[in-house]
Amino acid sequence: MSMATATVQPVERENYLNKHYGVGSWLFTTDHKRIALLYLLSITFFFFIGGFFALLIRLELLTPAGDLVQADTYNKLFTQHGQVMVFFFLIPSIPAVLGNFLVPMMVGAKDLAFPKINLLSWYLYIIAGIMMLHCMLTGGVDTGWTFYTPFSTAFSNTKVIEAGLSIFVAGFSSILTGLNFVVTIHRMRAPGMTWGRLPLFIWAHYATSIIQILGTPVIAITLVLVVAERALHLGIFDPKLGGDPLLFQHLFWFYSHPAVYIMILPSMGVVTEIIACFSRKRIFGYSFVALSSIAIAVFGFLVWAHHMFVAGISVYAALIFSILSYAVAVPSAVKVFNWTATLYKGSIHYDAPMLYAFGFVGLFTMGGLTGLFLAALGVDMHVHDTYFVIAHFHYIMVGGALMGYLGGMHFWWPKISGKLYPEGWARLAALIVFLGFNLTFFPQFILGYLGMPRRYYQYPPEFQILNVLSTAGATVLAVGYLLPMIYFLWSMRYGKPAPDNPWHAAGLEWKTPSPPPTFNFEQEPVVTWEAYNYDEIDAAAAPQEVPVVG
Amino acid sequence: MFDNFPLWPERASTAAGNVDALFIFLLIVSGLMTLLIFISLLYFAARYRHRKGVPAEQIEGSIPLEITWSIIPLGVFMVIFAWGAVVYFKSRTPPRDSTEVYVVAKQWMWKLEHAEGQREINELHVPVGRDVKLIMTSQDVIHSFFVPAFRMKQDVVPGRYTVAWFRATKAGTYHLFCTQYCGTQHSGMIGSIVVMEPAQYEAWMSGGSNGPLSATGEKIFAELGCATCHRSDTQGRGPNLQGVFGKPVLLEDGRLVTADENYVRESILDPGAKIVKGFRPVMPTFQGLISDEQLNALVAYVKSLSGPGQAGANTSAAAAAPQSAPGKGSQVQ
Amino acid sequence: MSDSQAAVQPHEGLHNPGLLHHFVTEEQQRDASNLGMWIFLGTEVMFFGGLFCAYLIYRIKYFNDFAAASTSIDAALGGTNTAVLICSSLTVVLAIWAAQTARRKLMLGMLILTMLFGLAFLGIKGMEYKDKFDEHHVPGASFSFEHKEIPSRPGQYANPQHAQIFFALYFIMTGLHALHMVVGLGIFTWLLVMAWKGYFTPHYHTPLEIGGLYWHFVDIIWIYLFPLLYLIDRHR
Amino acid sequence: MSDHANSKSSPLKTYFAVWIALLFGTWLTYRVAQIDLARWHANAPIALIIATTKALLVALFFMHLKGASEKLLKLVVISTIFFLFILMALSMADYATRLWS
Repeated sequence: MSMATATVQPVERENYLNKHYGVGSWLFTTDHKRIALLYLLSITFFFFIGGFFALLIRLELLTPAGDLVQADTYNKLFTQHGQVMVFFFLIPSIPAVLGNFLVPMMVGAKDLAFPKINLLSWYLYIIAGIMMLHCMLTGGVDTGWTFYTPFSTAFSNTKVIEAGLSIFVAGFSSILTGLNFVVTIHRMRAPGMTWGRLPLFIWAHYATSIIQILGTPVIAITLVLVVAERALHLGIFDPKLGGDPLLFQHLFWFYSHPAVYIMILPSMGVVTEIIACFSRKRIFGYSFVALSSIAIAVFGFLVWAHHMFVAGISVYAALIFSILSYAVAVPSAVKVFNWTATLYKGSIHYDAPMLYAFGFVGLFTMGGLTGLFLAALGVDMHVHDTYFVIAHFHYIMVGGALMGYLGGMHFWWPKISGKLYPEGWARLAALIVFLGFNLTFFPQFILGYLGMPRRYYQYPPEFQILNVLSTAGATVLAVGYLLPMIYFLWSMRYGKPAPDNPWHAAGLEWKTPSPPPTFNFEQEPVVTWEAYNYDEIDAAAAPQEVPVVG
Repeated sequence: MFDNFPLWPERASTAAGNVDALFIFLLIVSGLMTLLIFISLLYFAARYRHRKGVPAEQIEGSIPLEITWSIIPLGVFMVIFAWGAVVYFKSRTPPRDSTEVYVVAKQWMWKLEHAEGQREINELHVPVGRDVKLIMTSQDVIHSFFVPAFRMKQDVVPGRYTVAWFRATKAGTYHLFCTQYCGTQHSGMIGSIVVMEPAQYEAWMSGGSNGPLSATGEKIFAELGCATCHRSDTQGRGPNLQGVFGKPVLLEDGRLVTADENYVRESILDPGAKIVKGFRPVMPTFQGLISDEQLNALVAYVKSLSGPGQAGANTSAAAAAPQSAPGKGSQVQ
Repeated sequence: MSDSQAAVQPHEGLHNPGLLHHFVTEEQQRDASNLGMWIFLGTEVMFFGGLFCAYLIYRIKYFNDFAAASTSIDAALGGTNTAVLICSSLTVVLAIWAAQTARRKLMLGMLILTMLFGLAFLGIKGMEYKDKFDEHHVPGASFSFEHKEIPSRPGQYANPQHAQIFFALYFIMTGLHALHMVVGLGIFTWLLVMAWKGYFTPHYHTPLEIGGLYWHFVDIIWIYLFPLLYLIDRHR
Repeated sequence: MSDHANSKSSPLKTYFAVWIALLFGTWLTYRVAQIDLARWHANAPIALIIATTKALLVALFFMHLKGASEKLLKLVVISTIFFLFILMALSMADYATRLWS
């Protein structure tokens, strides 16, 4: 895949990219694929803002003293790093980009059920994003992304209201995306596309959408209450006025714990597709993988107060939430086992998407297992709100969700752009991300058990060596994230044109041209095969090697 | 050699060993699990790498396997849960005869007051081998009292008391961190716990006290005129407070609540919330009229009315000889 | 919409102006819209649900203060408003029935009547708010709830702070509900215009049904708000 | 569910009956609230039972949930209520047990 000679432009087929030109054709499009690209641009923008904050945070922590930025600035940096990464990157990342692009194609539809609402959801995201940017540029907010009361409502003197409203609006963007997916998956499936034949990517997005639909409104109303409380001093969350600050935490985590599954479930869907394709196999235990997605979504709603074990909740409530937290670990474990078992007796290729998928399984395993530590009441007392927690959720949300996102971007890039990316560079980038990630975040587990609290701007000197390691890792990680950005852009201009199905993958999306036409399919597809029929595909593709049986 | 590069936190309380034991168990379990996954991943990846002419063998799945790898982890998880719950329960239940320290957190400082009356800021002196109960509240936002060497953490919430306890096992100076983000100087809201040998501790205690907290409380009790209603006989307009602390109280609406620190606190700040059976809601609120420190002293005083073992009177500090103990032995009920 | 409308592909069967390009059949489109609305109502339930949860916790915690605060609201106004909303729900179903049976005049009349009921509701709500405003029961700097007796405890006054929490929840809950009413009126204005233009036929009136679902849902929220906010400890 | 109303005979009777029932329910709520049932803690439960009945009437007849031939819509409603219940029940699990110690 080297020596791209992009001089000869063959006559291109009409596709979603070249059908219309001009800014208007993008800003007023209702084509799910174009909206996916709009999202891709916007979330990449926010990813780099959030990443820039992360780098500043890591640089500040290079030394124990607070010397690079002011304490208030540091507090704003980690607050807005969290808000941007959670609400403006991770939550929309896979659903709004890959999901938007692929869900209609995978179920065999021309578009999502409500194309205008899809566009509206992007505009809401942009409005929220502009509010957030405005908030940052005019002073920022320093409450931590968790907005804990009464600090946020009565003590912080930063732009809490603006940040809260921004996330409120972003929440509705997320709700509308989820709503669109559920209706599409229920109502728009092509003939023959039964529930049992759906790609597991779709099952994962279905589960994600349930959380988006039922969880997001709760944080929306919670933020309304915070904003109202801050503006009018109502007393709902303020102990000075008779309120209970822990009620805020309950309402906040009712959404924000399941929100972690909004980030990780789609990633699991992506990885499932990739593993099946590059080991040329049906997924081991299809129905268990599918149902475990739903189980994660449902159980995910039952565990929120494990963020509050030392917050002053009752001991009995803590027991209930601890045991329920272990319930949600089971379906996650089932997924990991099924992915591993899928490799067994496969025919494994090591293309870049597969490397990301391997990385995902490894990092997610570690992230998930350290979750067991946090759900154990006795250990949580010690590691709660320390760097152990930071490391744990970055293993899930960066090691897991982001790895899956990058894997998916590589896997479907030929379909999205119609071009092939440079494979060698992609494998290198996957390796760099994996190594950089572990170097950044593994030391933080140790830091956490040693007792270094999170959100600390300066720290005792004995924590320095581990912090230096972590910062070093962060710079490596930054290179790893910049590389794909560069070669994806490069490939759009110079990459080789992609064939319709470069991976010989199963799935309806690969039966469309690359890039697909505006309405995806020339004729409404009729599905007569099971999901992941790689045996049939390989048998059909290689008649000279293997005698065709049927 | 590794003075500046520790890999394991110091262990200086009775709870530390319990937490570490569970942590090590978890490390072993998750280490084995990680190894299992990683080795299978790498082995399968190498063994079943793509070779021309060797197609993948299709396997649909296996229900027995799925059940096995759901049930076994669930079993292991339940062991972890139960173990964790036991450790948690132990460190949430202060022993009966603990020495008490009242903690008031504010942006960005820890104010600590021993039941014997010693006041400290950002520093807490405690003896080795004695149970210390922390009764904590915050004046502003939520803070969190974290001593890594004790493996102990509890959020400090405004408007109520939260409680934690520890028993130090090793003399030394240990970090005290605030772990709930609380504003600009969150990372500056640190202090130290100085654990001393009992003899040294007695020496330290003998200096600079304003008398026991309960005595301060008694003074405030008198100044605020509480005693006119809360008399030590049954004729008062308010309930007799002798021996009330730690006992169940029957309320007007039929509920039965335990008279703990939070109950006393609420009864002073919001007297109408829980009316004791047989009394009328006539007490005015003291919200905004007394500081958190005065409130602590009142709580300590009410506690001292329930006899020794509840207040700090059992510590043989020289300065802490109770000046008066009204109504001693006149415990009704 | 510009590019996709230009590309509407003809489908065999009925040519309905309401059928969008990406649906195969009208049934599919109608089912999709219907499901979409129900799911949206699900999000609305959770949206109000957070408030109901906060309400529940504080009502149990500060029951007496809540009772005192609730008693200060005019329950007759709240009851009247409940009746008004129920009547508007009836006119909505009648409008849909009229569309199904091609009774154009009845449909228009019922739509107008629905909106009038909606406006009446908001008017009564406004009177109620004005009372509260005059009595300084609006949370904030000028809030005052001194010396208000607790209904079940003669002689004991409610804690003004706790009453303020009640009024905060009261204003947020009824305010958000009123906001939904305003949005509903907007939707019905649009439906009225469409109906006026003859857009709805016995065969196609999905927007009417979808709008109706929303209206009924707002009614249901009120059905719960009424006893919860207006009728705490009203006896004696 | 696509043809819930079209094929049926006139549903007007149902609509008006439901309307009357809803108005009656409102009146009943108002009246019962004025009766002292505090001894049995019955005022709030009765009010909520009436409200739920009214909500069900609206959902089943006005919103045609009853006529929906597909179970999906019912599933949407039930699962929403389930998660709402989870929110309240598990929050209350904390508040109700905080005083035990």
